[in-house]
Amino acid sequence: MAWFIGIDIGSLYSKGVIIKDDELSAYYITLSGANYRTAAETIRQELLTKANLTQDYITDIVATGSGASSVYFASKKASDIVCTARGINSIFPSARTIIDVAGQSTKAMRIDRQGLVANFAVTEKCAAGGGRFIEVIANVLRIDLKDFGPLSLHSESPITFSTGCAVFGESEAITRVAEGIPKEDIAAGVNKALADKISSLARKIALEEPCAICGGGALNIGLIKSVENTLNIQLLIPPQPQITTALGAAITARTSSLKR
Amino acid sequence: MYFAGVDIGSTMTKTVLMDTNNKVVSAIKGPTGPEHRQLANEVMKMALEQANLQLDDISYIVATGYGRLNVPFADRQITELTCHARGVLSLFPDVRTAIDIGGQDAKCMKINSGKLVNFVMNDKCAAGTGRFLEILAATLGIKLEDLGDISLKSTKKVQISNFCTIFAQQEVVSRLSEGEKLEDIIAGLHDALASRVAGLARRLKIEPDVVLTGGVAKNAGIVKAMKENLGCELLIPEDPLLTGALGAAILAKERFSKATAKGEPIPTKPRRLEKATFFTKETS
Amino acid sequence: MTTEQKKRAINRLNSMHPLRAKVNESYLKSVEAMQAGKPTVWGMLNYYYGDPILKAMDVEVVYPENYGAALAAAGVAQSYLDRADADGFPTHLCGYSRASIGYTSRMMKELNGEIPPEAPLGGMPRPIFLMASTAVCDARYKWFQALGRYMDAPVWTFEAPLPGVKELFMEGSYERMVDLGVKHARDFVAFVERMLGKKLDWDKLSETVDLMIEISQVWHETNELRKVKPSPMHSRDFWSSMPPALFLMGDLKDSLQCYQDMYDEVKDRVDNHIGAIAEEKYRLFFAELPPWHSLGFFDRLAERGWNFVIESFGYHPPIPLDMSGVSDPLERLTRFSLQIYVGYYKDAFEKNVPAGGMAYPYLKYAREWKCDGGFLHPLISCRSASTHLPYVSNILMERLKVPSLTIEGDIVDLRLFDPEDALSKAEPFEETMEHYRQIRRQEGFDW
Amino acid sequence: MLDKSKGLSKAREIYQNRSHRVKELKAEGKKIIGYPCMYVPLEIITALGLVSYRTYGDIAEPVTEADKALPTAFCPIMRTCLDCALKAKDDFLDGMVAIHSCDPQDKTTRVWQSYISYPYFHLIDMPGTLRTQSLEYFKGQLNDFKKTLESFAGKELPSDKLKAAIELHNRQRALVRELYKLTKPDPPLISGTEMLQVIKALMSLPAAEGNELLTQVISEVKERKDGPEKKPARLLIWSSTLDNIDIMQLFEAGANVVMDESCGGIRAYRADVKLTDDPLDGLSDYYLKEITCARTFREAVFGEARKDYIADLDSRFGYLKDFIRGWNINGAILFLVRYCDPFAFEMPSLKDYLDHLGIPNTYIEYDYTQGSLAPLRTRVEAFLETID
Repeated sequence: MAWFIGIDIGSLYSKGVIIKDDELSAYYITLSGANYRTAAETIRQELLTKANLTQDYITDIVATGSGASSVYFASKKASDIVCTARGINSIFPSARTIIDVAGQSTKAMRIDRQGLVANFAVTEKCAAGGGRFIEVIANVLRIDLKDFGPLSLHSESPITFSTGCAVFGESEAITRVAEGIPKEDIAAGVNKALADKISSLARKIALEEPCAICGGGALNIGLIKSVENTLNIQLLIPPQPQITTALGAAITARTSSLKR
Repeated sequence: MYFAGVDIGSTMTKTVLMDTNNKVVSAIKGPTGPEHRQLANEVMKMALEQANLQLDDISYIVATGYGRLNVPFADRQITELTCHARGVLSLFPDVRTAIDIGGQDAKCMKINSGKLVNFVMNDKCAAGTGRFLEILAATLGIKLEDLGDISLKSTKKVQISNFCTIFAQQEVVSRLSEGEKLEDIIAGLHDALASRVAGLARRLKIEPDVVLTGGVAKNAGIVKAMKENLGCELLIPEDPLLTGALGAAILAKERFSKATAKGEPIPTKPRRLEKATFFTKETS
Repeated sequence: MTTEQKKRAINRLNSMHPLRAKVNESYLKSVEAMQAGKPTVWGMLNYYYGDPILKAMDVEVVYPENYGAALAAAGVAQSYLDRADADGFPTHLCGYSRASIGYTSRMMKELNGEIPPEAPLGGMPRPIFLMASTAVCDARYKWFQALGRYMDAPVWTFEAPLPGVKELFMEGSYERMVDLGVKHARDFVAFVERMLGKKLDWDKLSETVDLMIEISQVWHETNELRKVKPSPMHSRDFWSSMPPALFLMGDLKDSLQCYQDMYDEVKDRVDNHIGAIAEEKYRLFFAELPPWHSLGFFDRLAERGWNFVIESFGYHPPIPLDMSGVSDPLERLTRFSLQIYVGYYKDAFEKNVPAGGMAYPYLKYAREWKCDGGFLHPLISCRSASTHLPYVSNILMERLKVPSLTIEGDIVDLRLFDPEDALSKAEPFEETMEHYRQIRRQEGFDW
Repeated sequence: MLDKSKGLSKAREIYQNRSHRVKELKAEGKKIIGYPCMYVPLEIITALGLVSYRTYGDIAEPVTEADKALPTAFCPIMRTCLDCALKAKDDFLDGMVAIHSCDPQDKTTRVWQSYISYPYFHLIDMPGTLRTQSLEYFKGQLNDFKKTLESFAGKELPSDKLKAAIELHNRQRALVRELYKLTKPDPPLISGTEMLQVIKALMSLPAAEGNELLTQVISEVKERKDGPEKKPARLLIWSSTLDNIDIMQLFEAGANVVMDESCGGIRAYRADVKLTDDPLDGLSDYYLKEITCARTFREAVFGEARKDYIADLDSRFGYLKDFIRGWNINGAILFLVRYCDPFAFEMPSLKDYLDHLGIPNTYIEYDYTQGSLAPLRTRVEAFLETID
């Protein structure tokens, strides 16, 4: 019996999971905040407490994400793309394509049966291309992120943003709210804008079904529906889409220790 | 007789009332924030009260700025480019280059023999506009107006690598936690904005006198950074936020007197002191 | 990264040094030439048409597009770009063109024809005329035409016909291209004679053309040697060595010797199974221009076992062609010049790839050089080196199951290329390459 | 013969539903040949009893499919054209003929060809200069095109038939020029928007039907009482492609567009094809020399030893002088499609030339997306404010 930890330090959220052999025993999500080191330590502590273990039980720790290097206690850094692939593969072995809607950017990748990366593409670093755009607008609409998706589904006529910039999109949303345009139309407009970006990314790597979606964006049912409509496919959604990459990191830890 | 200029920017609405001798009888900078954009009528009310006038006392009203299109009480819309140029000219007759850093755009205007002759503008992305600083000031929990003085303390500015405003937010926060000095970070932000605006301005030949307007022109740090990036001196109006509205008021008077001189009917519209709207059906 | 690490990572060819040295030489020579009152011509990479003629007439040619790279490398491009902007040239234009337009603006408007003191490599002297070409992209002739705002130097635009693939094989089509080329070149000779007030020595031209062809023959064979495993020569050695063959820089007899030496060194490595990197795990091709300023990043990839075994056909010599019985040097020159594209057409036609020039060569390279992947480097302000890459990546996948990694860069804004970003994608791309190795085996490919 | 008063509304209908008529013709067994660029000699298509149809993109359609083959920093016109093709929006085409008029055109065509297999596909190569041997080469290319199209149509094309087609198309050119005469009055009798609808309709109809439409429109416009209202400025638009009335209406909100020098305007109709013994001589001469797209390298004198800048400008832009004088133009908008190198390099020189002629002008860039239109309004208005 062996335990492994995977920690994914993202631009906005940090996630960690602890697995016992091949089953998930605990996970924890927190804001990355200003200091990634602190975030990493908190996550490790929380995970150990939740799984009620001590560090000695942990065979190996792998770190990933944009802040991976801040996880000073990890034995190895792994690419987030690779980890996401492993994570989804462990949840949906049949999945051949993955769409990861993270805070800073969106990734699309194809994977093989073993969960090895078969092809991938990433959007450029602009908030309008990632999940961050949704948070910004949710904030404007003063609605909880978890309500954003369901709300958007009620829209009859989604708005079209006159700008490709998330910041201007924010102002535009504010003004439209002030002018009494229904929140759901604005929310749906955001989802549509992002879904279009995601779809062309997925087409670039010649999307192959079944296709899974993960990352914070996968919590947004409106976005999912919008992507499904644009690409005309059904998406697989993991129970905790945000921790997929961290889970993959933990799995990477396990496989590399098995090799040893 | 009185004339009015209303400048509906993306974050502020400004109104200037002027008499026939171009004397400003009232000037109001309206409530900030996109949620108040359409409240130009409120701002106009305040201006009228300040000058203690009625709407009917105003002979001609010109609306300008991002929100100029649907202003129910304006007689005519004129672009912010022309209005800024006119306003700046009235304050600095020798101006050849006017740079305006607004809330949702940055523009550079070439002025020759009293006319706007050429211009460039960025309105695609918040980086390179006033919004950039607004947002980052908020992120740092500092009042916009305090940025300048703090940044002047800086000894070595921090390079801001993220172009996207929203990612720059995260960057400055982690830079702070890495122990970078606040003033150095703010100086870095000023430089990032200034270099983008200067890059835009360089697309036109920059000739003196160069005037800088817009809210950020009150920020000593930006002015310094702009001077460094442009490599020239800058003139700043007393109230750099008002030049657009001022220009609009002057143009209102000019249109009016031109018409009366020619004995043409004054092309005023039926006025309703109601909210402006931004998003008509066809744009959404 | 320390230098000895570099040495360990990529095993550079000694024979590369004298060829690399020729680049700076040729700039200095052109400046000397001008100081000695000899005429200089600005040229556009025109795939040979004009170069040997000017060479035979002893005219120094400088290439603003190369100089654009030099300006960027020296970190002085920005001030010239700003001038081009200020003169009203749209900012989305080719970075090299904007740099050289700004340079010309400064030279002519501010220094009445004098070389700017700050100009690196001795600067580009004022030309007596400009030699443009319709090859590769529209910028190549519109750019020189635009320089007319600043200089009274006339522009000669070379025709570089580019028919469709199946269209080339229509009766008489190829011969009409040759006819166009030869007549055009003959007019060019007359033009140059008029500009220089002296006659062309046709024997010298004939000799120059033959040397050029010989050089490219040796250069071609050298690159053929790179097909073996492990590949004996890394792209970095190719890039260091390509300018003398591509731009006929310096003394051609001497260049021929240099390339011969390089062939020998590479052949020797092949015979002794010496690779260009310590342990060749992956074989890649590179498209298009490399990130000149951060070439060190190839060493870090080499440490991971990435060997770059072949690169853009646009910088490679044309596929050799039998010229026996072609007596007119202008016709040899034309057929040779056409070959840079047309050399791939027959194959492309049989394999049914309509993009004979823009994409087919990469298919050929990936197949024959047994590449596991392609490293695509689109350059924001150089569309001719970028626009075909998505298609290339697509068709490589469709036809050969060869994946490619795309990392953006630019030719003048050097900060745009982020080596760290590229390296962060190395790990997943290795998996991708492994994955398609299996797929290729399943589908009966032989690598 | 339709009611004379219906010309403009018919043009509007065709503009809105461009493929309607060719689909009818296809149902009648006609073969439809698409072409993405005005440099394709339609006379050859018409002469063989085939229907030519200009393929366009759609500004309202977000580019998605084309992303797999073309980068984003690439001619947006070609991107949307390919995108629409990949989305099978013009799946009624029996064939496609493209031409190497510019680099994006050439590259896109080759991609196009490898993703969509039409029964007929031909790519014409086109020289960049006007030299004699370039003309010879071009004639050879047109002859190759004629041959492949003949074998597709399954019949020879005798030169009298080709000459007849040339006359038919020359007639169309003459009619368009006649229509453009009606923008000379102040205010013009026909708006730039209506003109654009007519021109785009012509490119969606067989030549003969196009001529019929033009005759209707001309007589209708001559008699109309509801013409455009007078605006402070009479504009010349100079652009590569302007094929969308939303854009034209942006200009016309504050001005009368009386001359549109783009391939949605007069460019394809400015001159006539000469009737030569070998019709291909007239065709190659016209298509290489007479169409004034920036893609062609023009020079005052072949192999000149010195360059006289103004003479050079005249050789490149001289034809604009006639427009400016003849149409009494007092402002020019140089309307640049982003990433269009041939036109972009022209900007400063054309500006020099217009300044030299004393015509106020501005250069405005757009990327052929709906989103890019709103910012245009401010730029256009600001320019008009500088001239009124």
